[in-house]
Formats: sequence, structure tokens, C-alpha cells
Amino acid sequence: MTTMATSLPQFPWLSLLIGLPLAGALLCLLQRRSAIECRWLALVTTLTTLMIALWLFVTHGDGQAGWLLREDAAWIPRFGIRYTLGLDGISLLLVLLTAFLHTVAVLIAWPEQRRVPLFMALLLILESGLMGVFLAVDLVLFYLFWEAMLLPMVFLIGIWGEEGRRRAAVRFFLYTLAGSLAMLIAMIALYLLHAAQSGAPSFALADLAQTRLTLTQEYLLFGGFMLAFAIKAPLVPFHTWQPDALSESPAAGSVDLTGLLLKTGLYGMIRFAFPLFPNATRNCLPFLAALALLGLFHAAWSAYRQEDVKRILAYSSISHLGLVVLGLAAWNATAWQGSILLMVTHGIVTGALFAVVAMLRARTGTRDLAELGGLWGAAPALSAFFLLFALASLGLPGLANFTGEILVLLGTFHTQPLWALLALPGLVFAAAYLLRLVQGALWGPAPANRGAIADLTVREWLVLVPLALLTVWIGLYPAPFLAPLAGPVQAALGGLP
Amino acid sequence: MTWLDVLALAPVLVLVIGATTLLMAGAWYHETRPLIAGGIAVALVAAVTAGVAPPSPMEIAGLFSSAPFARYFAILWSLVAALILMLSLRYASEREFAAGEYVALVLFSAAGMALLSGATSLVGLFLSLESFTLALYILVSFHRNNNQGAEAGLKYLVLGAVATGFMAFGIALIYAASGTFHLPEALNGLQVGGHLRPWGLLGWGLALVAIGFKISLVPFHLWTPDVYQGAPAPVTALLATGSKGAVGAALVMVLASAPGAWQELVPLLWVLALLTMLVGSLCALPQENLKRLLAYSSVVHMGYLLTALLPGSPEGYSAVVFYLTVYTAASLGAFAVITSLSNAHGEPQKLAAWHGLGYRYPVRGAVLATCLLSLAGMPLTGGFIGKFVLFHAAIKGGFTGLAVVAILASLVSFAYYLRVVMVLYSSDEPAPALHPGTSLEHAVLLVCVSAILLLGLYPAPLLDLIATLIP
Amino acid sequence: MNQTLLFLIPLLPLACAVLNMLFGMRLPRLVAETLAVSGVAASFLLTLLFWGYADGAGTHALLGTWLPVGDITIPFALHFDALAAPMTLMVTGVATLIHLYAVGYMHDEEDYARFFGLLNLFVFAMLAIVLADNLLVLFLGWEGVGLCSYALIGFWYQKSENARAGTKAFLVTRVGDIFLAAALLWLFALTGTLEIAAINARAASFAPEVLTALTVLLLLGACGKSAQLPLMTWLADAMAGPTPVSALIHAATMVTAGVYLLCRLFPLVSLSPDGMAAIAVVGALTALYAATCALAQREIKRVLAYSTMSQVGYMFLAVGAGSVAGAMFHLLTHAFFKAALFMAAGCIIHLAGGENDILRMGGLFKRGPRELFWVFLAGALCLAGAPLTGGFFSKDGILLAVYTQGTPLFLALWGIGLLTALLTAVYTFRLVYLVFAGEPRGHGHPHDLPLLMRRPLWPLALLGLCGGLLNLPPLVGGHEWLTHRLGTLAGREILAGHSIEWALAGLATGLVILGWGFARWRYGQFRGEQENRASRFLLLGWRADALVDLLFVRPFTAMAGLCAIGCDRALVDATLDGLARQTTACGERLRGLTTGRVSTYLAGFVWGFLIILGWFLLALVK
Amino acid sequence: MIVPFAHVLIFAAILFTMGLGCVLARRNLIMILIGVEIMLNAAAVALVGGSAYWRQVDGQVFVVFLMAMTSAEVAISLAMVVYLRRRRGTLEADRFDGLRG
Repeated sequence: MTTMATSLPQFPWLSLLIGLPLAGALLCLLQRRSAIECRWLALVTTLTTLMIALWLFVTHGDGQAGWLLREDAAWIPRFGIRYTLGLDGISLLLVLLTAFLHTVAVLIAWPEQRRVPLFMALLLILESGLMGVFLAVDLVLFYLFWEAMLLPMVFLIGIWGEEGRRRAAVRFFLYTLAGSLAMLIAMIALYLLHAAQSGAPSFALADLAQTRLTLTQEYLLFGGFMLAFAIKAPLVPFHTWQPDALSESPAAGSVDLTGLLLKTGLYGMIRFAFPLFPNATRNCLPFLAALALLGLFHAAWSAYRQEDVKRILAYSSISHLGLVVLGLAAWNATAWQGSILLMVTHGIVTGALFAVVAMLRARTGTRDLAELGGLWGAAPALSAFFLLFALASLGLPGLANFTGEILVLLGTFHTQPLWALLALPGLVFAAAYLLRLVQGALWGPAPANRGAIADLTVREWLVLVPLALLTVWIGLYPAPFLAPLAGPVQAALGGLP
Repeated sequence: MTWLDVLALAPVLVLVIGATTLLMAGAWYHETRPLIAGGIAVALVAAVTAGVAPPSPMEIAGLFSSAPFARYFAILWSLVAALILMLSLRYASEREFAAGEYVALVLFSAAGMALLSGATSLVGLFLSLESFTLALYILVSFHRNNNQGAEAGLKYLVLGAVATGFMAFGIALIYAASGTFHLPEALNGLQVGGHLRPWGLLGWGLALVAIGFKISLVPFHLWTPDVYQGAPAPVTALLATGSKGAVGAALVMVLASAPGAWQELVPLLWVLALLTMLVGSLCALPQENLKRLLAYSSVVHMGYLLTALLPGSPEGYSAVVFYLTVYTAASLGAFAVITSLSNAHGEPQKLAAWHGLGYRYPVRGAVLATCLLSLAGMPLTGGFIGKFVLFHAAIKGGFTGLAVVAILASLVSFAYYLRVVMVLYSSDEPAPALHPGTSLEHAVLLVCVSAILLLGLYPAPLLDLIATLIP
Repeated sequence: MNQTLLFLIPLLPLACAVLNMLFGMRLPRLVAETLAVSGVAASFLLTLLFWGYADGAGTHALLGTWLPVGDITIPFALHFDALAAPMTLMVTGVATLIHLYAVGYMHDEEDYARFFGLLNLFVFAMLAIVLADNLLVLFLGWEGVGLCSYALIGFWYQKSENARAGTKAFLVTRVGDIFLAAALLWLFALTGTLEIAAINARAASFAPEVLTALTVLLLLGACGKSAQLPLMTWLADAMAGPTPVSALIHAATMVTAGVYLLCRLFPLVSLSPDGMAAIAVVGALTALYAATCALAQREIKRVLAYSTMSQVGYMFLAVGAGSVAGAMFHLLTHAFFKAALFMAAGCIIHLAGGENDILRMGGLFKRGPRELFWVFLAGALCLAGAPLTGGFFSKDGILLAVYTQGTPLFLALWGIGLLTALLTAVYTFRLVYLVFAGEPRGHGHPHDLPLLMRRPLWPLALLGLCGGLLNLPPLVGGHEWLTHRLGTLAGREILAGHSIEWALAGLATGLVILGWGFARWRYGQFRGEQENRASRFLLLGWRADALVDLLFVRPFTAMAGLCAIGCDRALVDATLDGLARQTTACGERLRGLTTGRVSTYLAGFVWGFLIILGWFLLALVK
Repeated sequence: MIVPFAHVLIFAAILFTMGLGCVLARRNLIMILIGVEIMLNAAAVALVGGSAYWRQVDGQVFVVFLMAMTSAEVAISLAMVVYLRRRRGTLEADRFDGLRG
């Protein structure tokens, strides 16, 4: 690591972002700490990471293209693998989302009683893995963090999940793994082609983007990368793992899984798949749009028939991300800004919905829609938040998701009017299944056998109020969140007409 | 045998002399602890001498080489022997093993492995191979009043003898065809168009049968699960890491010595690799016994090894050596956990015994999980870098098809490794209490885990070292 | 005063709404109620104060940037002009009166904070539509009113039918909203901005078929919110909400939002003749459809709901005929008398002890307070279009505008308009007779009305009666104040000889008298509840709900089932689990090879040896 | 050479296959071990033939090594046989199928 010091003019913020949660996790695990200590330790760690992310956001959020921060050190010189981290506008937003959602996740996981040190440690390792994914620029480093974040998630689902947790955890792991192994082969093949052409073997994104590939080669490698990313941001044929994983995982796990892990697939497309294979991307855009639309409607329809509340939210995530992918496929600056903003707002809104559902489950002990009802009478504050986030999720103007959706639709209409028009009925479908969820949970007579329900505790207020404020803020004044995206999006689209 | 030759053979000599003295001592002095401690000391001294002694002439009496490649493996197998002896300290005393014989046999097999890793002639190869196989015949059934041990010993013995028969006749035919035992020339015997070429081909085929038995390639692997299950855990560790690793190293020596010569063998090796990876991983899926699962996993890993050998390129060979090192650390770690958990009345093998073990014995649970994940190829562990280097060599060598099969096999392998890890951390129903484990065993575990994680996080120095070793 | 104070008009109700929602339950009831009413009253006074700003092209006020889109930014901006001013005045005025009425009506409801919060939020959303400078702020208000109507319809959520009615309302209007969104996207792509004034200015440059398509999209968007064909099924069920809600939302303001949208974008809409024809046809058909349904309704509020649908149909017809002034005139007068009628209906239900089936009421003239009868009668006369009432002048103006179009299509629509006017008269007087005439049929024991439920009715009834002064036609010496006020925004200049106007007025009066006579003959003495197939068909709104259910809801649920169970579980999951099971199964079979017997292991050796022999022979052959 | 080299090799091959046949056919452990011995002897024959053909002595030296190794192996095998006979009372190879699956 000797070369680390010289090539590093400024303070290694990015390594700190990855290292801090890891350190917190080790602290939780190593000393025999009590549950309370671990919870506070985890909270302090996530808060400090959030502070750093906020500071970076404030100082670097002005939207100029290229790397805002960069760290580089040799790692395995024999294969040209370097420890390179890079922060640009897009990853800045996602890093901030990661830090924020993990602070929320720790707060949500506060009442967890079983094996708290291990739970908090896994949560922090997951955060560190996610930071790594969003910051890595070297392909092998990216792959390493890509798989490293799977393990804590599998344990979170497998150990603290609901009844069918083991099956869901293993399915989730193997499904994602199959995709990432395909990516590994494609990555190595690309590396070899590049090494043969340029003589200097390297896994850096910038170098590999220069390899001259024949179209068939480009399709094959693009297919390998896209398989891994399509499974992760569940595009429809590959999505069946997601509802199981989300409905079986504990509350904090669901918030992380839906808020962040699904975004790693989309981020992977933006950062690696599209720049590395521009020609294949351009030819595949209509196919990607078709998959996105298929996902949008298929997930909406499936959500309408689900009985389990968490599965409805899982399918709603797939539907929303379908719209995000549509925005990406439209290859237009506004659509991309809309997509990335929708990725962030979806993380906040659906994360909040999962938090509310977890609180609901803690009170009523059930997740089945038929057994819920009449919550408004018993817990008006909780129900008000539930309604607010449900409305935000179905894209009510003035709330977070609408901003992203309208930008995606405006941008997509500009380049591909038909796609935008096809996506519009999605708004009605979203309203259909979300209002069915609200109808089942809030309205109607309270079931007889259910005892009195307590309204929100102070901790729960602390979780939901920031989420609500953010939802309304991004809905009414999204400018600060869109600012960092202008430059990078222009640069990313620059390659293609 | 000039003085230089003696110096070149120093590590092996230390092992052999140490083994004999301890064997003699064991006849009079029956105290287990000092004898095993002595054994450990001998192994460590051998490792140090292998590291320190200057690489004298490259070849000793035409049989063995003392090139840095051989020295590297001499160190590796001596360390493995030392670790296994450390493991067996409590294990042996609990089961009243005859300490003297036990230590001697382990050291003898370590010596045999070190020699095999440097064999430059078929005679050297045959002799060193047979020397540590004979030692292992006895070690497998060392636990006297244990039926399973005897049965395992029997199976290993019968099949080993048949394999030796094949090996001997193979070498005889190769000698008949090429007129020499020395490797580079023996391999070239295949090229010449003469009337003896068919015999040479048949000879190498038969030799491959024996090698297939030793590193349990698929049609010859049926003995592996039974012997691993029956043999005492430390001996299984030696079997899984040492015996397979040494044969792997010997293969590298043989194939690297004459690069172009063995193109004829490639289709055969290809078929064997394919069969090994697929059948091995499929058989491991429904396994309920951890030792049998590890046995099948070792079968699959040998398949990966072949995939890296096939391209016959320097990257391939260094990939094999690196992969062997990481595989040795991971397998040793896994069996070490089994050894340290086993108590007087048996070893925890059935998966039911492992339920919620991650909570009852957190350290060993974590070590086992890390070893299994490294065997599976999880990033952050050495296994990932090993697999990465291996796939890189395979794809570069043009064996992309086999690399894809290797990917599928590792996907399936993730399934059964993860299943075990999930069992480790599943809900904690009441399970039989296991041995708390001595500090020495914890030391061995620490060595293995730190090796795995170090090779996972910062493999650059070892990769560069290995690149210089390849002949 | 500078323009940004204009923002106080919509923001005051919003502020009161937020305050009520957050701290309503903690504040004493009186404080919460006064807060709600004063919020709306204050914005009413402010509208009056700012009345001068609406002259000429009106004033634009900018609050801040909302959404940066590429290089341009869409701001929070208001446009207070001649069209918006009267509409704002009507909305805030009617809302204030209804708030007062609601204080009385919801007297024994303990969840008052949520009610008043939502009502105020609704007023804010409506004002956002009316004062919107660009289409995105309009869309914000558009969906805001949808949300408030959903929440208020389902206010008594304990009975899940109310909540389901709310959901139905939200979904049907949402279908309309996506057409509006499509138009919005298209306009942004065409003009690069969403500012209404800019769009209207550049409308001339669009191609004819683009104009027609845009008009149809806007029409469908408006139909959603104004409950016109084909998106009208939700309005009747929306009566499940409390009466003040029905009065404010489903009579005066929200249902007219669609008309206002078309008036706002009239320069664009008027450029496409087919578009205008479509609007007119939809308006006329809905008017007829709703009038027929109103005839057979049993509940007093559903009669008024269908009547509203019919009157809004008239407004659409007016816009289709090119007369924005006529549409706005009818919109304003209708708002006054329909709000009065709904509030009166609220009192009637209150008096009848919660009974709202008119066939079980009756005899309220004798037993109930006399002033209620006079207010109800005033509203009924306006609705029926009795001569000299506000309703008469506004409806007559529309029929004149349609007649003066002259084309055969518009003549047919004029005929439908007349027929609907007749039916309107019939169902209005049917209502009056069934409720007030004859002996009390219901068992309800009347208890007195709180003061607050009686006082707000009077101003609206009077406004309804003398609403004609707003736009008195020159025929009777009026100087059409509203048309001049609107100026260029008023749409087509209606030129017609006095003789035609007198003829039309006479014809209209005749129809009213005819309708009244028929109603008196048919419903004077109560003839019991005859139920025949035709009346049941009309009662169910021509079985429109069943049709929608058949065409949309059932296929949607079927597709949902197909996707959730069919695709996901049966297709994708089954293949994956099957794959997993197969691999484990063949793993199990291969595991069977290790039988434990040495002979099998030796057989394994032989198999291996055979493979090598095979390879050996192949190598020899090569 | 007095006999053509090919004949020697063919004879050794036949001897080897006979040894292999004996190993596969018989069930008794001792007979299996005898089969193995035959296979090893076949190897010795081939080696001696080779050494004669190539006129080198290292073939025969290796035969001596081979004999030494064979005797060691026989020693261990017989020890195992005696041990099993005493413990299980049978020498049927297939009766030892405790470990399976």
C-alpha cells in the first residue's frame, strides 16, 4: 500500500465513507457489547457517515461533469487491478441516499431484540458494501463490493426474516450470484481483449472503454453485464426473487433492499454497461424500453392481486423501477435526470412505506390485507403517514415521486412519444393497487379480535418525520437534488446522439 | 551424492531423520504430548531449512529438483504437517493414538509430498508418491477401535494398490516407448512417429488413471467421500490438502517441463475436467454429512485445477499454484474446525449437529463460514482471487467453454456451501454440546483464516512470488 | 400592493388546512372551526381587494422555481386575469358559506379537525387550478382536488362502502388525469414551455390534426373531473360524503374545473372545429343522459348529483358552441343555486332524521320551517330555468349560442338541449312535490335546525335568483356585464335578431310551464312506489356501472390474476424451482453411485480406464 | 534381443489384463491383492524388456525399486487383512459397506 500516500493529495474521504461503517461493524462484533451499546454505536456510525455524505453533497453538489473526488492506489499490479474510487454527481446522490437510509434503518431496527450486535454489524457491513459499489471505478473492485454486499443481506434475511426466510435468502443469493458470475466472465473477456489490443493490462473503467470490439463481441459482453444488472434492478423476467426476499426480510432489511440494493443494478447500467458498450446499448434501447414497460404493467397487475402487504410494496418497487429503466432507455438528458431522481425518491418513499408496514405489523401482528382495517380510528398519526407515503408512491403532484415521474415522461416524450404514452396508464394502475392497499389497511371497520393499538412512539416519529419532510421537500423544490446531475448526465449521454 | 546434493535435500532429510528418531523414541517413551511437540518442532525446522537453504544445483541424481518451485512446496507441506500435528495434540491423546508412530507417519508423508512436488523423473515421482501413500494407508485407519476407520483404510488401500499397479505398468510402457525415465524426454517420446508411439500413449493413459485416483478425478473419485468420512479428522485434512496438492504440483512439474509435447493428452484432460466439475458439484448438493460434502468439494476443486492446467501457459501454472495454496488453507481450516469440535465420543458430521453452531461457538462458526465461503469463491476471501486468476488463465488459454462450466459448477457450489453456512446460523434449537477447543487449535484456525483473508485482500506479493517459481 | 401578495389567496386556506391537520384535535373545537372559516373568508376578501389586478391581460405573480427541466425551469406562478377573477370570487365565496354551513352540519362529529383540514386543502387545490399560470401548477391543483374529493367522500370511513366510493372517484378521475397529462407532455414537446398564455399564443402554429387530437385529450381530461360521459360513473356514488362536501365539491367547484380548463385553453381549443363539435356533443349527450337518470332517482342527493352532471353538460355544450361567456355565466349561477339546493337538501335530510329517500319523505311544507321551503323553491326555480331567474338567463344564453351556430349538428344539439330543459323542469318539480307536498310518509321525528344551517342558504338562493344581472342580455335592457368583463376571452360574439331571442325565451318559458304541469299531475298526490324495468334502468344510470365493470374492472382483475399467479408463480417460479429440483434429483442419483462396496469403486476404475482406452484409440487413428 | 520387443510388451499387457481381471472378478480381499501383485509383475516384465531393448540398466534398477515397494505394500495389506479378519470376521470386500451415500 506504499503508493497510497503519494498519489493521494487530499484527505481520503471516499475510503472513509467505506471504512467508517466497516469499523463500526467490527467494533460491534469484537468486544462483547450489550444490545443498547451496539444500537447507539451503529446510530453514531451511520450519523457520522451521513454527516460526511451531506458535507460532500453541499460542497460538491454543483453539477460539473467528471470526477468530483478520486482516490487511486495499486492493488494487484500483475493484473492491472487498482484500488480506484471515484465520486461524480450521480454517485454523490446515491451515496447520500445510502447514508440517509441506513440511519433510518438503524432507527427502524431499534426494537429488534434477537442478537442485536450481529444485526447492527451486518447492517453496517451492508452500508460499507453499498458505498463501495457506488464509489468503485475499477471493475474488479466494483465486482468485489457487488458480491460483498450480498452476504450481509442474505444473513439479514436468513436469520431475522419471517417464516419462509431461509428459502427466500438462498433464492435471493443464488439468483443475484448467477447474474454476477456472468458479469465476471464478461469482465475477464473484456479485460483480455483490451490487454491484447493495448498491451497495458488494466481494469480501469476509462481504459476498458477504449477497447475496439466487433459488434457480436460487444453484444455478448453487454449481455453478460446486463444480465447481472437486470436481475438486480428486477426487470420482469428476472424479478421473482425480489417479492420473496422483500416480504421475508426484517423491516430494516426491506428498507435497505428496496431502497438501495435495487438501485445498484440501475447504477451499474449507468456507470458500466452503457459507457463500455455504446453501440450495443444504442441498438438494445428499444428492447430495454419494452422490458421496462412490460415490468411496469406486469408488476402493477401482480401487485393488485397480492394479499401480503409487503409483497404489494415489493411489486410496486418493480413497477416504479420499470419507469426508471424506461427513462434510461429514452436516452434524453431530462429523462435521465428524472430517472436518477426517481431512483432516490423511490428509495425514500418505498423505504418509508416499509417502515410504516413494519410498525403496523408490530402492532397488529399480521401482514395479511384481509386481517387489517380501520387503522385510522385506532392510530391516526401512523395512518396519516401511511396515507402520505402511499399518495407519494402513486405519484401525487407536490410529493417526491411525481417530480421524477414527470421529468421522465417529459424527457421520454421528447425522444420517443409512444413510450411515454404507453407508460401513462401506469399511473392509473399504481393508483389502483395502492388505494386497494390503503383501503384494506386504513379504512373500513376495525376487525373485532384486534385489541387496542398504540399510536406512534417518539422513536417512530423520529423515523417518519424526516422521511415525510424529504418527500414533501423534493416534491416542491427538487432543484438542489437535480443540480449535481446536470453535468454527469450530459457526459454520460454525450457518447450517443 | 555430493555435499551440495545433501544440502539440496536438507528439508526432506530433516523430516525423515526427525521422523525416524521420534519413531524410535515412541517405542520406549509413550507420553503423547512431548512426542507430538517434537514432531511439530521437526516440521517447523524443515520448513525453515527449506526457506533458508540456498538453492544449490537444480537437480539431485536426476530424480528430484530443488528449484525454488520445489522449495516452495517443501515449505508448504512442512507447514501443513506442523499444523496437522498441532491439531492432533488433543485429538490423539483423547483417542490414545500411538503418538510415536502417528508423528512419524505424518512427517514421512510430508517428506514424500515435498519430494513428489519436485520430482523430475518418473522414478522419483513413483517412489515419492508411493512413500506417502503407504504412510496414509496406515494413518487413515489409525483409530484402532473405530469400525469406520478400518473400512476407510481398507477401501483406500485396495483402490490405492490397484492405482499403483496402473502407475507402475504405465511408467513401464512410457519407459519402453521413450527409453528414459527423465521427464522432459519421456514426454517427447510421444512426438516421435516410431512404432513405439502407441505404447507411449497407452503408458501415459495408464499413468493418468493413477493420477486420477490420487486427485480423485470423477470416474476414479468414488473412494473419496467414504475415506474422508471414515478417517480421523486431522488425517482427512492431510489427505485433502497434502496428497492432492502434491500430485497437483507434480502435474505442473511434468506438464511445464515439456510445453508442446502433451497436446495429445488435452482432449482427455478436458473430458476428465468437465466430468469432475459437473458430477462433483451435483453429488455435493444433497449431502447431509459435512465431511462427505467437503470430500465432494475437493473433487470439484481438482476439476478447477485441471481447467487451469489445460492451457499449459505460465498464467495457468501460477494460477494452479496460487489456487492450491488458497485451497489448502481453506480445507485445512474447515477440517481443523471439525477436529477442534470433536470430543471423546466422535466428530460432529451430520448437519443436524451444526444447527445454530455459529451462536454457540462464535469463533469457530465464523472460521468455518469463512473457509466455506473461500472454497466457494466469495470475494474478500482468497478463494475469489484464486477463481479469478483461474478463469483468467482458462479464458486466455482459449478454454472459454470449460470456464463457463467452471462458473456453473461454482454457482452450484455456492448453493451447498451457503446451505451449510445458513445451517450454522439458523435458529438455535438445543444441540449436543461439543468440545470447547484448546488454545493450540484456535491458533491453527487463526493461521488458516488470516491466510485466507490476507490472500483475499492483498494477494499481490504471493502472485508475484509464484510467477517467479514456474519452471 | 405588489403581486406576490396574490399568493396569499391560495396559501391562506393551505396554511389553515395544515394547521388544522397538525394541531386541530388539540385546539378547542371553536378555534379550529373559526380558523377554517376565516382562512377561506380572508382569501375571499383578498380576491375582492385584488379585483382591480384582473383588468386587461391580468397580472402574473411568481413565487419561485418548482421544477428545472433541462435548460428552462417551471415556476410556481399565478395568473390573475378576467377569467380567473370571477371564478376565484365564486369559489372563495361559496366555500365560505359552505364552511359556515358545515360548522352547523358537522356539529356532532368528533373528527372535525380532519374534516375542516381537508375542506381547506380542497379550496387551496381548487384555487391552484383557477389561478395557475402554467399547466404543471394546474396539474398540481387538478390532482389535489382529486385527492381531497377521495378523502372527503370517504370521510365516514367506518363504513367501507364510503371508502370504496372515494377510491372509485379517485380512480375514474385519475383516468381522466392521464389524458390531461398526455396533452401536457405533447404541449411541452411542441412549445418547449407549459405556460398557458404562451401555449394559447402559439396554438395557431400547430397542424389541424394535432389541434384536434390535443382538444380531444383535453376534453377527456376535463370529462374525468367534471363527470361527463364516458367518465361519469363516480359522481352518483360520491354522494356518500357529508352534504357540505357534496355542496362544495360535487356541485360548485370541482365538477366545473373541467369547464374552466377548456375555457382557459379556449384559444387553442377553438382552432379545431371537430374538437369543438366533440365537446358540444359530449356536453349535450351527458346533459340528456343525466337528466333522464335524475328522473328516476330515489335519494335526494343523487337527484341533485345527476342534475349537476346535466347542468355541467350544458356548460360543455356552451364551450362547444364557442361561447365562453355563456359557459362561465351558467357556471356561476349554477354554483349559487346548486350549492343552495344541496345545503337545503342537507337540512331536509337532517329534518327527516337521516332519511334521504324522497319517496319516504313528504309533507315538509306543513311540518318543516317555512323558510326552508322558500329557499328550496328559489333554487328549484333557478334550476328549472323559470323566467327571470338566473338559471333562465344563463341556460337561455347557451341555447341561443348553440342555435346561432346554425350547422345541422348544432341544431340537433339545440333540440337535445331543449328536451333536457324540459326533463330538468320535470325532475326539479318532482323533487319539490315529493319532498314538500302531501302527508309526511317517513317516520322521522323532526328536530329543529341549528341556526348556522339556515342562515348561509339565503345569500346563495338570492344570488341564484338574481344571477341574471351578471350577464343580462340586451333583450331585456342588460348590458352583458360578464361578457364585456371577459373581453377577448369571451369567445364567439353571439349575434341574433331580437325576434329569435324572444322566440327562444318564450319557448323556454313554455317548456318550464309544461314540465311543472306534468310534475304536478304525476307527483302532486303520492301514488306509491311503482317500480318498473325502465325506472330501475334509469335508477342505475343506464347500468353504466355494470358496463364499466364488464369492460374494464373484470378484465383488469383477470389480467392481475394472470400476471400474479399465472406468470409469476406458474411460469417463472415453476421453471426455476423445477430447475433446482432437477439438479438436486440428479445429484441424488449420482450420489447413489457410491454404494459403499469396493467392487463398485473398482467398476468406477474400469469405466475410467475405458474412457482412456477410447481416447487412446482416437489418438491412434489421428 | 532374442525375442522381438513387441512380443515382450504384448506378453506384459496380457499379464496386466489378467491381473486386472483377477482384481475385478474376485470378492476375497487376499485374491484382490494377489491380482494387484500380478499387475505389478507385468510392469516388471515390461521394464526388463525395455531395459534390454534400450540397452540401459536403469530399467532394471527401477524393477528392484518396484520389488522393494511391492513388498512394503504387501506387508501393510496383509496387516490390514489380519486386522479386518479379527474385527469383522470376514474378508468379503463388499461386506464393508458401512460408509455410503
